[in-house]
Amino acid sequence: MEIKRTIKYEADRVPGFGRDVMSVPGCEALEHCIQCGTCSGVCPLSIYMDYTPRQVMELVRSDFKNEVLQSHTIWLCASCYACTTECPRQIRITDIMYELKQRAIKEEVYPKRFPIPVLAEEFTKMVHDYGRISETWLVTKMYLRTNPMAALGMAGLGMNLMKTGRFSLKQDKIEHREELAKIMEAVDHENGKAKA
Amino acid sequence: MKYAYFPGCSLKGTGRAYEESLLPVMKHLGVELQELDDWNCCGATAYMAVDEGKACAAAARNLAIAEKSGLQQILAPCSACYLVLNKTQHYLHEYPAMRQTVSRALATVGLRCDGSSAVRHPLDVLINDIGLEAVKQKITRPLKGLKVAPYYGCQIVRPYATFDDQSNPTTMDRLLETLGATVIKWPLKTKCCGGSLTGTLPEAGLRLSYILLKEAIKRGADVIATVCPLCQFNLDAYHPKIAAKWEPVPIPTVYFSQLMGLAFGLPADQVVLNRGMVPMKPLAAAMA
Amino acid sequence: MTKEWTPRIVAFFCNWCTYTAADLAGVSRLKYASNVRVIRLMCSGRVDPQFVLEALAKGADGVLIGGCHPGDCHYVEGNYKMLRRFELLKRLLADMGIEERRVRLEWISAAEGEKVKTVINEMTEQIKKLGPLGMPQKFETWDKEIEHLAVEVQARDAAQGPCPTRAAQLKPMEAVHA
Amino acid sequence: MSAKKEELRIGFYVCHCGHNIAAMVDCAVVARYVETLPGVALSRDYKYMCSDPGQELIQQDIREHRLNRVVVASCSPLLHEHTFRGAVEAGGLNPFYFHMVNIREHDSWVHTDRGEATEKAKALARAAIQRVAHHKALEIKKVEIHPDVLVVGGGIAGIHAAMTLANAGKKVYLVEREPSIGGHMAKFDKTFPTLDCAACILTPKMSEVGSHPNITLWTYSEVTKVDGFVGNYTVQVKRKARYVNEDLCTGCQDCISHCVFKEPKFADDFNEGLGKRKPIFIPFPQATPQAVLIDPEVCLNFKRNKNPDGSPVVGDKCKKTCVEACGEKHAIDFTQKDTLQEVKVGSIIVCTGFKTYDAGRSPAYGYGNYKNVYTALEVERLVNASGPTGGEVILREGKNADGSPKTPKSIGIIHCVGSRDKKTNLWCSRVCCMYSMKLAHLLREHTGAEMYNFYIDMRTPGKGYEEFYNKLLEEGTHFIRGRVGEVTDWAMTPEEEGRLVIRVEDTLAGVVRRIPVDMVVLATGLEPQADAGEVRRLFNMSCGGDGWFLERHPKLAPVSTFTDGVFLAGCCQGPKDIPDTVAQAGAAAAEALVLIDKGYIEQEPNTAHILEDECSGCKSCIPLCPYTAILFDEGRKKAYINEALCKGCGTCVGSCPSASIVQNLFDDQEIFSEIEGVLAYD
Amino acid sequence: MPKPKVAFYWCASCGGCEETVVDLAEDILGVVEKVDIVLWPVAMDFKYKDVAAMPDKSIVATLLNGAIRTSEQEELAVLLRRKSQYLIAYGACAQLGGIPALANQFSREQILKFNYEDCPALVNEKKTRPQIHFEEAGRAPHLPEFRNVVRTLDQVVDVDFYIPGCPPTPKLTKAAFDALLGGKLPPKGSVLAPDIALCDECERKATKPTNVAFTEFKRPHQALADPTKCFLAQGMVCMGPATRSGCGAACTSGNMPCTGCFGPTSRVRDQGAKILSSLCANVEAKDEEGIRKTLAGIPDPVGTFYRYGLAKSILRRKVDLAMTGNGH
Repeated sequence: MEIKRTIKYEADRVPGFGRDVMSVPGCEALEHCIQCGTCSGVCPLSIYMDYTPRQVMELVRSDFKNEVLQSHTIWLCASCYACTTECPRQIRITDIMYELKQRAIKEEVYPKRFPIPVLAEEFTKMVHDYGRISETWLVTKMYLRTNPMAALGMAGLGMNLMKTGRFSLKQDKIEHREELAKIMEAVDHENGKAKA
Repeated sequence: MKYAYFPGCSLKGTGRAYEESLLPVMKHLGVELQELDDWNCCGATAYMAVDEGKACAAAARNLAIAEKSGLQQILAPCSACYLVLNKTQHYLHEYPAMRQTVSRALATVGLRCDGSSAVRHPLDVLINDIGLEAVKQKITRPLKGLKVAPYYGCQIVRPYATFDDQSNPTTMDRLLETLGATVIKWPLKTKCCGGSLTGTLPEAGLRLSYILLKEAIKRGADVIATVCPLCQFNLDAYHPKIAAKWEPVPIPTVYFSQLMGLAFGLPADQVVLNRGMVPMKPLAAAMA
Repeated sequence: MTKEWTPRIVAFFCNWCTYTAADLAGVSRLKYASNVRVIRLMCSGRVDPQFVLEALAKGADGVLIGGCHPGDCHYVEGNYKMLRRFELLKRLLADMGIEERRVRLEWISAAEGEKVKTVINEMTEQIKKLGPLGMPQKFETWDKEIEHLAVEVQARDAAQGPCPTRAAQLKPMEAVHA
Repeated sequence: MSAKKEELRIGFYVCHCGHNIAAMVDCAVVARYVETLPGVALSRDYKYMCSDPGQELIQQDIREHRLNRVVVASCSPLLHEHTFRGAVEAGGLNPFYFHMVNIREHDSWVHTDRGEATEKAKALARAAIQRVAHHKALEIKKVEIHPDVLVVGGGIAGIHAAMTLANAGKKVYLVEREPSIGGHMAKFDKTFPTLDCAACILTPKMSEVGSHPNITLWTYSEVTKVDGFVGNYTVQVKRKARYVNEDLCTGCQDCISHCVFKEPKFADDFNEGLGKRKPIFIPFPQATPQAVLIDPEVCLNFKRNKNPDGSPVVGDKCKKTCVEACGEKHAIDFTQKDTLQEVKVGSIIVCTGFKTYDAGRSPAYGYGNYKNVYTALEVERLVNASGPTGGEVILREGKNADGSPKTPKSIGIIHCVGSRDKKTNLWCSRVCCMYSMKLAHLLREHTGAEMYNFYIDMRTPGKGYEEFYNKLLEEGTHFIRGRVGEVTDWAMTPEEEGRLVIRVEDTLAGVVRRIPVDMVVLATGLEPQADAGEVRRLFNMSCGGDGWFLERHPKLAPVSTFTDGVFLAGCCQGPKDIPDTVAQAGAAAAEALVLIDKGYIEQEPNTAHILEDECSGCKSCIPLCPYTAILFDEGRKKAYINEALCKGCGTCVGSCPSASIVQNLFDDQEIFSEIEGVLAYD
Repeated sequence: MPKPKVAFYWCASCGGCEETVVDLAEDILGVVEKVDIVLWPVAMDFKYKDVAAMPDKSIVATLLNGAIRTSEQEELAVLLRRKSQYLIAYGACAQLGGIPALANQFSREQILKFNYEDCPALVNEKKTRPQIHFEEAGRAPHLPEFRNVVRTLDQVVDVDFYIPGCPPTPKLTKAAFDALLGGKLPPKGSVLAPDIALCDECERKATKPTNVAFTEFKRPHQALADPTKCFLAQGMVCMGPATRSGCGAACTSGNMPCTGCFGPTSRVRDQGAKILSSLCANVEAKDEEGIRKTLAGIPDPVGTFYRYGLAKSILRRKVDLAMTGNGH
């Protein structure tokens, strides 16, 4: 039997983290959380999570930044918004999850070789480069970065897609890619992240 | 009636059956759709997870293009596009800081988005603009005897849509009843299909699709009708894997627009049942 | 002035709803900007447009009128009467060059302590953006062009005896009245 | 004008209110500042002005320093204006030579910068000093109080208030909308935490009301109009036609058994629709008055169309077996019409109660969709021995193995349905935790089922309440801390097949659970009555943002309203349990007794009057008065105000185009100087 | 015994007030008999220096009409104040600012630009504006300066009495002379007219019902007014209820609503605010939309309610107007 100490010291907290998250648009209502568990109760994926959504809410509010950003929970959120709709305190839990994902990516603390953040990154990159998504290429890239062997398991699916005429290797692009790039750059600039 | 049309990436890719069936149906109903000029990806759920500001700006570029076109209404059939474009509208209205960032970013390329256009879903347009009476008039082959499980998925009614009830939407039910189909009552019509998790985390994602398919069969449905390219993909494409993991749950999933095409008696190449991986036998039987 | 300028707002609150709501805000220890001075009236219907003008002329940068919600007036419909006056008063003020946002009519029920706070803070912010109205200073500036009159008169007075301007009194007058 | 004005000698007092004011306002600075203002003879700061020594100080100063005006800067005038006016009067000055400055609620309690708060106090004080110079000596008006009382609503609150007053020898009109008094309490089976039978404790009180010589009981009636003011209300009551003469009906119910409908066929409201009744019926066995009534919507003797006055058309199709059964009593009268009655009362007690939250508004819990989802009120009737099933808990849907109607083996009770939710009602309904436990106990007693209670927080703050919780824990009731996500009927496992599944996070265990049950009970919260808005207007009361009637002060005047002579009791003011309701009803009755026994009420002399010589007779003011207190003297061609009718709103004053109307205490001069005063800071 | 000296002077005015003096008709003879007119530029030839040479307070009363707009008017006001025992603001312009004070809605620059550049009826190719210094042929006369603000007389010098009206009535004028000569003057600062609103003497008063509720406002040119019925009862803005009486209800007798030239009663600080309060409170609509619709019938509240009283109103002048310095 392996035993593990689970005590939390004040030093484990990152004071201000909770307030900081709550200051982001869409995340304000978190301060009203009464820990009722409705979010977990309606979440279709809560059964796989290391912390239930309710626990994530409390960890955020109590400034346990590391626990939250390293949790699987935020990557398991499928953005179905069931929690947001049902929350009796109208906390936009889905949007808080988005915010936590962003922070985890920025701080590079998400679980390595975990396909979800990789997919998100590749997706974003593809939007930057081409303005549109080619699902085939996106999935291929994700598998190459996370688990190349699993890609082989997808071969059957690829065949079926081809049979039904839904498989395409063409990368769709928009005409004014430079326009989109400029907008993105401007957003960075606005947010004080101008390219060095 | 004329709308700006935002197809989104999926409707040009794996979800092409949605566009291929929706466009003829809308045309048949006298609705003119004008595809947005040089639209870009809405950002979907993935972009929001990386950078909210950029996600909004990317989506807002589409809104700005629509505003420039002079068309006040944007038709967004894909659930993710519909949600993201709507969410962007909300953010622009509710958060002045976001509005400022986005409008300054758009201004660098001479675009302007004042959030004046309305993002609409085809179900909303069919029920509220066109009306079921007009739909009824076009029916030549009522879907008598076809038992359909209406599946709305998550993102079209939650959290921004106002055209239907968030917990118990009924617009598609009413549409299907108008088409002559028997609508199956089931409690899963807004449950998650697994979304992108079917690809990234099959254990969790596929299980959700499996539950949906199994329950639809259990309740006696012949076919599942959906409004979202990702839902359709998840419920259609993974049958071999689901069968291997749990049990075979053979039931086809089609877009509501395909059922409309059938009922309108449109030619096969405008109903594109051939795009489905699960055999469409029940449909054929019902039609016979 | 060493301190940062803060707007002066005069508020006319009805006794039954808004004044009570402001009391509630106090009892609830809500915090709001300290630049509002509340004058209690029995009903928003008592608010004479002269009060609003007088407050502005005497140095208020904004005027807030608080009454019961429509249909809730303790005196049946006093608040409607204020609403009607307010509609035209706003236009009149606009024509006189006073920004619409300086004068505000709000329905705040006795239970809405929170709204007192929000409205006052919001209004304070809005008026901060508009800057001072400063009517007393304006009057002074306007009358600068006739300041010399007083000086001239004074100079002549020194030479020839007093000539009253507005402020001074004429002695023989009183004899006549008596 | 020319009369020599008495020299102004104002006394100013700034109160520390312990630390309440002094912590944020530098009282000494304020006092020193005011001392410099013209007309101020004396300026002091003092720890507690409202204390006896504080009041004594004012009186002494008036005498010793010949003060002729007094200003006190302390708390809200709504709280202590009366106190200080009393002190001023005791000092030998007219009480209206006084003005009060609110530097607590409007200053020290709401600001955070001591410098700014002190500046504000100075400005407000200066305004009062300038204002009080214009004050005039006024006389207090006395209004006589009519000794009769109207009690609106015949639930436990109304019953108790009416009984208290009647026992004190006062005449009471008790008006109830339903055909019987009793309210929600009459529907309950047992009451928590003592588990005494609701009917056993309520029925005796109901019949006492029915027979009390001092109580005029009007059931099936509604108040339609209220005119007048404290001491002198004229109330119009609509008495709906029951088609049975209450005075002649003995309650024998022969008519019911002889009705042409052999079996009860129509949904029975008292049993929450779980039972059936006939067109002629008595709401429930213990109903008071013991008189039947006829539902014209379903009675065969009425046609489905309406007369122009809205009353149903009497037909002649039915055999009228009821009339036959009634025999010589002749109690049944198909020609009865709604009537309007008018009564004069001096005070009114409003006890209009609550309604329960409509569970259909929370679709996730499946009420209306799944038959075996019940509301708590339905379960009260279901477990009641005189209920539709005779106290047997049988489900709406399903069969036992032996083919008999299904009895539940496991039951889930969901707390807080519609409560503590921003999308529905944010408040805690206060009684649901306790009644949910009561129902858990009763259901277990009746069925032996496994009981699950799903709660967010257990709230048991009452005498014997926590002990009751303990008892339930001992009984083996499962308490799961978690707000239920959904109630559904799709099965994941064999034991879930054919049952209702509750999906919930067990937040204390930290896991998500699926719990199959046979019956779900929704502990719906309490809401203001649907027509609370109209009722509020009728009695000129206020509502809080949540819709409950607003008390005059949450602590110190919990049963008074902002309208003198109108009092509140029971759940119409906010959710509460039976003991609190009864206590409040007693308090409201006592408040009414105070008015009646004193015989008169003193009225603020803030009325308006027209300056005779100055009025041009333009009539602009006349339509503005909501009390028609302004009249036109055709002889002198001028308007005049009947001060007995004037309530002092000042609307006519603010509107008089030639400023020829003056309001006591709120004269133009007084307000102009207040404006100048608050703005004259540097 | 020498006859008491009396002076008449005019500033920014139309001349109507002077007409009233003439309109005293035969009564003027009575007046002239009793007084010695020492200054009356409109009728008699006196020079500034004649007045300046008089000893202080040697004039018993000066009736000054017109608002004060120029430096010259200011100077005369000061001079006459000095020379007179009683300075009487004569007529609406001197008392309230009058019609000229409507110009307080515009800046000096706006006024000069319009009148010397933009006015369509103007020929002024060089866009020459009035000058205060001007040199030609070795002469450099000082000309009056056009001020930024129109003022009432009492905003410039101390005033003893006011005779209201546009123009004042001969009756009030004569009564004032009688009081003056008979030594029966009211307290200083009084308006020499009844302190009661116009309705008191308006014949239409009886026709006003006690339940007027306005659903629309009509302007005089938009409807044919019933010659006997109260204008307000006909939905026409009449300033009568907010205006001092004493004119004998001249306008309403002539089938025109009162426009307020007599100014407010003594208890009112702002005539416009008061009539606004009264009219609006009696609008029938309760919803903002309905209220707005009804009040749309008063398109220019400033021009309507302050037709004569803008300079004397609480705000005096449009508040955001620029002030320009001396020299045009």
